[in-house]
Amino acid sequence: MFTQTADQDLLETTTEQYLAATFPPERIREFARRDSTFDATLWKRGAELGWTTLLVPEAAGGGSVSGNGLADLLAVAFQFGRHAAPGPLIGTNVVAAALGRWGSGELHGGPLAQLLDGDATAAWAHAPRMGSCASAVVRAARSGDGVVLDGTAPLVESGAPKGYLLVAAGADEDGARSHYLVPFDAPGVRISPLGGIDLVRRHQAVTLREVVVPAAYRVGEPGTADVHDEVLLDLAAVLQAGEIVGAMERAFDLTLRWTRDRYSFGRPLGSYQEIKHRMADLRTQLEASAAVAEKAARHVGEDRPDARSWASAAKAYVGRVGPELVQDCVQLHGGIGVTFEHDLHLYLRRATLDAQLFGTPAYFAERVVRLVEADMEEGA
Amino acid sequence: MFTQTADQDLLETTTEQYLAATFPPERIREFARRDSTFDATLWKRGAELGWTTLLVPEAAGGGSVSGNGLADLLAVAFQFGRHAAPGPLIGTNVVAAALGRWGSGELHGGPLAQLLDGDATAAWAHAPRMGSCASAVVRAARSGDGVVLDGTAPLVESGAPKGYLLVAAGADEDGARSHYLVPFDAPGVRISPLGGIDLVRRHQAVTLREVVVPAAYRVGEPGTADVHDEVLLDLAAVLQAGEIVGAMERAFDLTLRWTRDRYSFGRPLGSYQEIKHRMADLRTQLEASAAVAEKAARHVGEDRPDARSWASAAKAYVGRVGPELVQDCVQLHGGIGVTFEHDLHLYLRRATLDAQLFGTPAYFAERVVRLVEADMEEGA
Amino acid sequence: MSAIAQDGAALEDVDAFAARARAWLAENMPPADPAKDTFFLHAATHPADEEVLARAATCRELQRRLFDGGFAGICVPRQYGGQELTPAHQTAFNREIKGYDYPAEIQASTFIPCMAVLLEFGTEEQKLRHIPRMLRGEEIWVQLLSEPGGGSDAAGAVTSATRDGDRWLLNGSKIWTTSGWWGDWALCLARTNWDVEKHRGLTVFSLPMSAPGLQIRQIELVNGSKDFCQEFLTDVVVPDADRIGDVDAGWSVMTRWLYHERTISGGSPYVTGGGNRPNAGPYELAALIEAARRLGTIDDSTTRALIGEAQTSSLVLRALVESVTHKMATGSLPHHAAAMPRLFGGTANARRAAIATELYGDAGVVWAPDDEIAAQVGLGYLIRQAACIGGGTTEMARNVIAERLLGMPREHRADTSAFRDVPRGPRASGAH
Amino acid sequence: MSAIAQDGAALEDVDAFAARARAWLAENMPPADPAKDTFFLHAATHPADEEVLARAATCRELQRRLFDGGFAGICVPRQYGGQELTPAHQTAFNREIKGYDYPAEIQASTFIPCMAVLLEFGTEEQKLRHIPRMLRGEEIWVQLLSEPGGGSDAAGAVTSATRDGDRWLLNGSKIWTTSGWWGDWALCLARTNWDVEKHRGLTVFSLPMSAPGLQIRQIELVNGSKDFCQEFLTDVVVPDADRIGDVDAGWSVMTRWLYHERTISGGSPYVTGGGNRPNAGPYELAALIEAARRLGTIDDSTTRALIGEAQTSSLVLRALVESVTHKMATGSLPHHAAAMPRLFGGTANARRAAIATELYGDAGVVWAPDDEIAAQVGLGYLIRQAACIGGGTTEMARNVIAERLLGMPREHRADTSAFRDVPRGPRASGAH
Repeated sequence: MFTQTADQDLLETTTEQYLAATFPPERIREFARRDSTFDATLWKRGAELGWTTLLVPEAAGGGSVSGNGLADLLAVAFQFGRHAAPGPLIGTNVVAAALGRWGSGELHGGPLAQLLDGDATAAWAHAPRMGSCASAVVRAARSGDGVVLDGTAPLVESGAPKGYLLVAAGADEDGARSHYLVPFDAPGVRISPLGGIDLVRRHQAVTLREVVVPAAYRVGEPGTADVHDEVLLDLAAVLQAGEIVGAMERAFDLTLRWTRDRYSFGRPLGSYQEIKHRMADLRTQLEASAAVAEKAARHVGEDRPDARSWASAAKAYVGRVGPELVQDCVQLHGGIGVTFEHDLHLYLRRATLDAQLFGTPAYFAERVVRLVEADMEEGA
Repeated sequence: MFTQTADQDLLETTTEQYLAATFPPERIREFARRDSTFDATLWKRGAELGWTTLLVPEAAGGGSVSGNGLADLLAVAFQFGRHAAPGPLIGTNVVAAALGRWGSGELHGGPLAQLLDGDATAAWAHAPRMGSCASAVVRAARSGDGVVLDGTAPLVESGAPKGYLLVAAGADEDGARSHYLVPFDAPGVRISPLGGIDLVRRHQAVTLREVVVPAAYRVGEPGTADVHDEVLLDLAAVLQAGEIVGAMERAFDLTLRWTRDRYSFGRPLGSYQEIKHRMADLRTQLEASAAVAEKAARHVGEDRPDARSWASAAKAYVGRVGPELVQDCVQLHGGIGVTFEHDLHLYLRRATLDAQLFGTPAYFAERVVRLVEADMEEGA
Repeated sequence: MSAIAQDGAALEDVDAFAARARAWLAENMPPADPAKDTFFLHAATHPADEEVLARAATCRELQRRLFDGGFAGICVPRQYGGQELTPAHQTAFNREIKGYDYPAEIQASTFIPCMAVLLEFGTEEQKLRHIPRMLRGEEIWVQLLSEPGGGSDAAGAVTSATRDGDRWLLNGSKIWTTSGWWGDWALCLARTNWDVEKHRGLTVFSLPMSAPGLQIRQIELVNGSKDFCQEFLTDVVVPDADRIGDVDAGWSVMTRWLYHERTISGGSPYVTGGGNRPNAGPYELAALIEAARRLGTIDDSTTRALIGEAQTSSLVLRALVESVTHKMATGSLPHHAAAMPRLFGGTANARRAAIATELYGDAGVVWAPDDEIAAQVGLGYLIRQAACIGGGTTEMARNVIAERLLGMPREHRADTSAFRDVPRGPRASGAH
Repeated sequence: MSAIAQDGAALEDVDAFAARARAWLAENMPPADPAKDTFFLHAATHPADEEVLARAATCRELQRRLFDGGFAGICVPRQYGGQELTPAHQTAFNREIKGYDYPAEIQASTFIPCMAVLLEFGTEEQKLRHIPRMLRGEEIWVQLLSEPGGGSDAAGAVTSATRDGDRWLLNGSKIWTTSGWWGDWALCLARTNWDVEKHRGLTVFSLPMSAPGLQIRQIELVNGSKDFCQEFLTDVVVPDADRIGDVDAGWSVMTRWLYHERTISGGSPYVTGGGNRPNAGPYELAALIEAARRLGTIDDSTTRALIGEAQTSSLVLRALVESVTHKMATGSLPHHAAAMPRLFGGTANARRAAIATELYGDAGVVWAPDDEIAAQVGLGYLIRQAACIGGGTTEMARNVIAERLLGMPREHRADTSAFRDVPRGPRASGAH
């Protein structure tokens, strides 16, 4: 769907081949019955394909294939969406990006290297919301050489047994917060699994009780967490949009084939004009979604001044039309489309999950307006 | 469109015949070029048909044909919508209802009698809004036997030269307000005409500068204006819904005929399935709009406990789908549908005006929620 | 108010009947639990098979109580175990039974369409054999109608019935059979002639769901529901005595079958209750408002607009159903007008699921294991199109409105030749 | 970077050309007024006829300046008054001219499609006669293409051309002619053969808009605009020498005509500028935000959602146009893909008008006489479907996407017999 360099095409193709072979739909349904969907070997192989390094500067051990690592990763996310694949792709990459940009040397040598190698995964505790209910609330206090963290992160992604959580914490609720990296196996970290809509991408609630992390596990200068969360949110929004576009593409493709193969009253379903026009609408939405996701990946990946508007528009638009497109595909399939054994719901689940986590489409539409207002202030 | 008694059918038929003869579309377009669209003779004749008495108790000189005057008037409003007819139908009836219910004997004998006879018309200054900008703001102060009014009503309907304004005014802005009836020809009343979307239903801004009205021109007990405005708003909402349904019905009808008569690529437009399905959607919206308007008229007209929810739902729904239905009719007509000489825009203008005045559809959706919340409070 | 029955005996006055029913119900029937919502598609924590069977047993028992009390089959002739009263009596009874538990889940498909079809097309022997058992709760009937390749085209059935002496051999597959796995008997549509236009080669049969060669598979839906079944018929033997209606005249049976099926929304004299409004779960207005309060978004105008939209459209649907029902009854709208509430209801229900998902945000896609209402929002969203598919798609409703109500030109049909030659596409034979 | 012209002379280097253009423009062309929006449909206070004529005169004069400066017809052969340079030169010039006023309003239809069609299909004599005048701003050309009964079906033209010796008599009516009342010449599609399939009986002619028998009527649109015209042709005489292309071969001309018309969104070597983004009036994001502030609703989340939607969809449209243009240029999408941005743009623009109306509330339907922006909101809403109609309806775009891009089955056509026998419906002859 995207205009890419030959190297990006290669990355996408190898990812596609690996996911198609590893996670055919029957496998996804089978995974769904398991308690844990993380497979260390499979993830490690993904890391070898390049899934974890793209947002990390070369100096920190990463590297992109085109100079714009986010644009590279967009193709990987797209394929994750097309296969509704398990694996903490977005969280791990977002946290790796944070560590690569703002992490200490100690973090680069330890956790970041593990993330890049596929030996560990990471989750990001940020969960922006429209309402007055905060998401993660964590307090930080100094204690000798380390920092003591107390609080909860009620909705974070599950991953490898060896994992890290990037969480913002402040001395008091309104004060400037800093990012800390918390190993999930640190004493005082309590995890409880959550239910959810996606069959294979799982989530959990995390409680921190007097969890001590070394001072070097602060990520970025003190008080920068809120600003950095916004930067990371741009990355997450683009990657989610990429996954959703993948889910849309696969659902659309299945449906186009269905309209050819399925006959109704002696005619192919696709010969009915109403069906044709709906497919035309869906195709246009798919193209528009791919276009804005790609544009956002370009602008955010290149740190352009209007990058945040593009990232927000991408999530606002793709997050809104993506699940609706898949629902229309379900409708066009009729009864079979709401059965567990048909594949469509795999893509509906993924598109819906991505649309709602890390800020809803409505949240990003609001963010677009805030950005315009800020521009007007500056202009005035 | 409505299920009616024989008397209601008769009222509707005579109204229909009169409007069709008096206000054919060409006449509406001709009226549009005039400064004033009010014709005293024509309005007087309407009053004789029964347009002005239906919301007024018999004791006050009014009378309904079915026992539910609002349901009777719904049919008249429907025909006004079908003909995009001029004339201050809604304002006059709402103010007559207020005078009939809460007005003094002096008001009954004078202004109300004039309204019922068609010798005068009336406007209602209420204009509820979602935002923080108030509409009419008027201060009232006692002065001897009378009351002095100062302030503005920035958006009220135009009508007969002999006319009245029903406006809420209080001693201070937040205080309990009372309704007053202000003759447009009272000294200190200044009127400036406004532009607008409807060709024949006109509006004006009103400024009151030390306007003195007799104490008997207060309508209702002191401090009842806000409660009464809500009651009147139910009436206005139902009547606007009725007009919009009329505009929808006419636009739909024109379009259904168009899909029969118009050929495209050798086939009638109406043989294309996409067109058929859109017409099916529009027909369903039309039926649903008529149904909820009728139900609201029944419940409000009979003062049932859930009347306000029905009135609000009617305006919220019909106000939202009405103009969109007409726009879809425009689309189905193609270029001809956006020309001044085609009739469609007459109905688009009327539907849009009604949808936005006296509270937008969004305002009424919000009102629906407030009513549910109030029920929950009571239940708790 | 009194009337004379066909046999000349005076019928019980409706008011007296109602009073008698009122007293009997208070004595004999348990109260309804409005929160119980076992059989509805939007339930997230779907009942286990045992729970379904337990409920079925309760239904059988409640039906038996009605029978014993003299309130089963109110409009069914006495010789088949009914009361031989009028629709007015049934309507009165349905009014009285509000607030009581009753065998709601077996009204369809046992009484409509199955019993109704038997009454119209069954032989005397068939009626005497089955209808009393139905009324006593001993036979639950299901519909073997839809087929995997069939979609909206009921007349395109390819399940075949081949004559073999005085019996028939049925082969093929049926799908979307509600209660298929716990029903006792079925009506089944099959093709008996492939050399005529599709409507003219169909025949209706009745058969026990335990018939040899009939294999039943529960279908899991995306929300975990396993109510629907698919059946595979391999040389299933049906005696000719169990045929319903004439050979190749199945479509005239089907016309009534489909008519009776549609009366589930009102108007059938054979249905008890119809009644206790099911709890809409997370979509109840109060539930939406409480959720918004919990999420801290109740003062947000976008959230309020969503809630207002949900409530508005549920009120409009109510008004539309009432108005269209009334207009059809008085003849000011043809019966095809029923497609309008179907279309409106389907899209409104689908939209309602989207509204809840938007309102819940991330709380509607990930939830604590014990947060059943959030799970209902999430799974309800996944299954939402069922509201626009089941019982005839919204697309078919639009066709009906356009062609039958508005008189717009009919779609070009490519299936008017001998059914054998009708194109059925590359995937017509497979399950999907 | 240099190239060799067809006649062997070295072409000016593009960079050098751009530098020369830059200097010349600074010297000779007036700056653009971005607020000026004279010719766009959403303007509420539509220009009076005199204003339109004044602007047309300015366009003629600016075009003449370009011609005199050696910058008109950059890709047009020298013998017809052009510069005979490459599309790269035109592109460079279009880059340089940004920020200047230029004769934007006569690029279409004078240069595309009219001049482009003449270049491809005109006789040498026709080209020598008209193209230099076009380039000097002396001949403004319009398109006599659509017909009152025609809708989306360009090939269904019923305006007839009947041979009469070495001249033709044209009879019929054309509609939706932009600038019809102030243009000088026109291309006109007419039917010359009624006994063949519709595409095979058409011929293209050229004629002066002042021709006897050609009656022009301005059409008033709902927002007061009178840009479009309808023409009535009664025995209009056209010499055979003014025919463009072969008799009955009009559809091959039309294919290119329609192609060139579409290049208005980019890709034509014959268009100058293409350029200064018109002010979107009340739909500018800043204007929407200011309106919400004025109305006291800027903190209301519903209002903010509307504004966010408007901005989001304008960004998405931009991304879509860029992406599809690029994919078509590189061949990864066929040229039919252009129907996608057309569809998205049409619906997005219509929705934008609805958003503004919702945001303004009562202030968007009634306004103070001097409140031009509110009037634009109101009248813009009335005319909003023009965005989904003009330049090919969104319905046609959906057909193209489904049939051409997705390869879905083509619609059944009832117009494949001799055109004389094609059903045209009861109202085909009237204007409407």
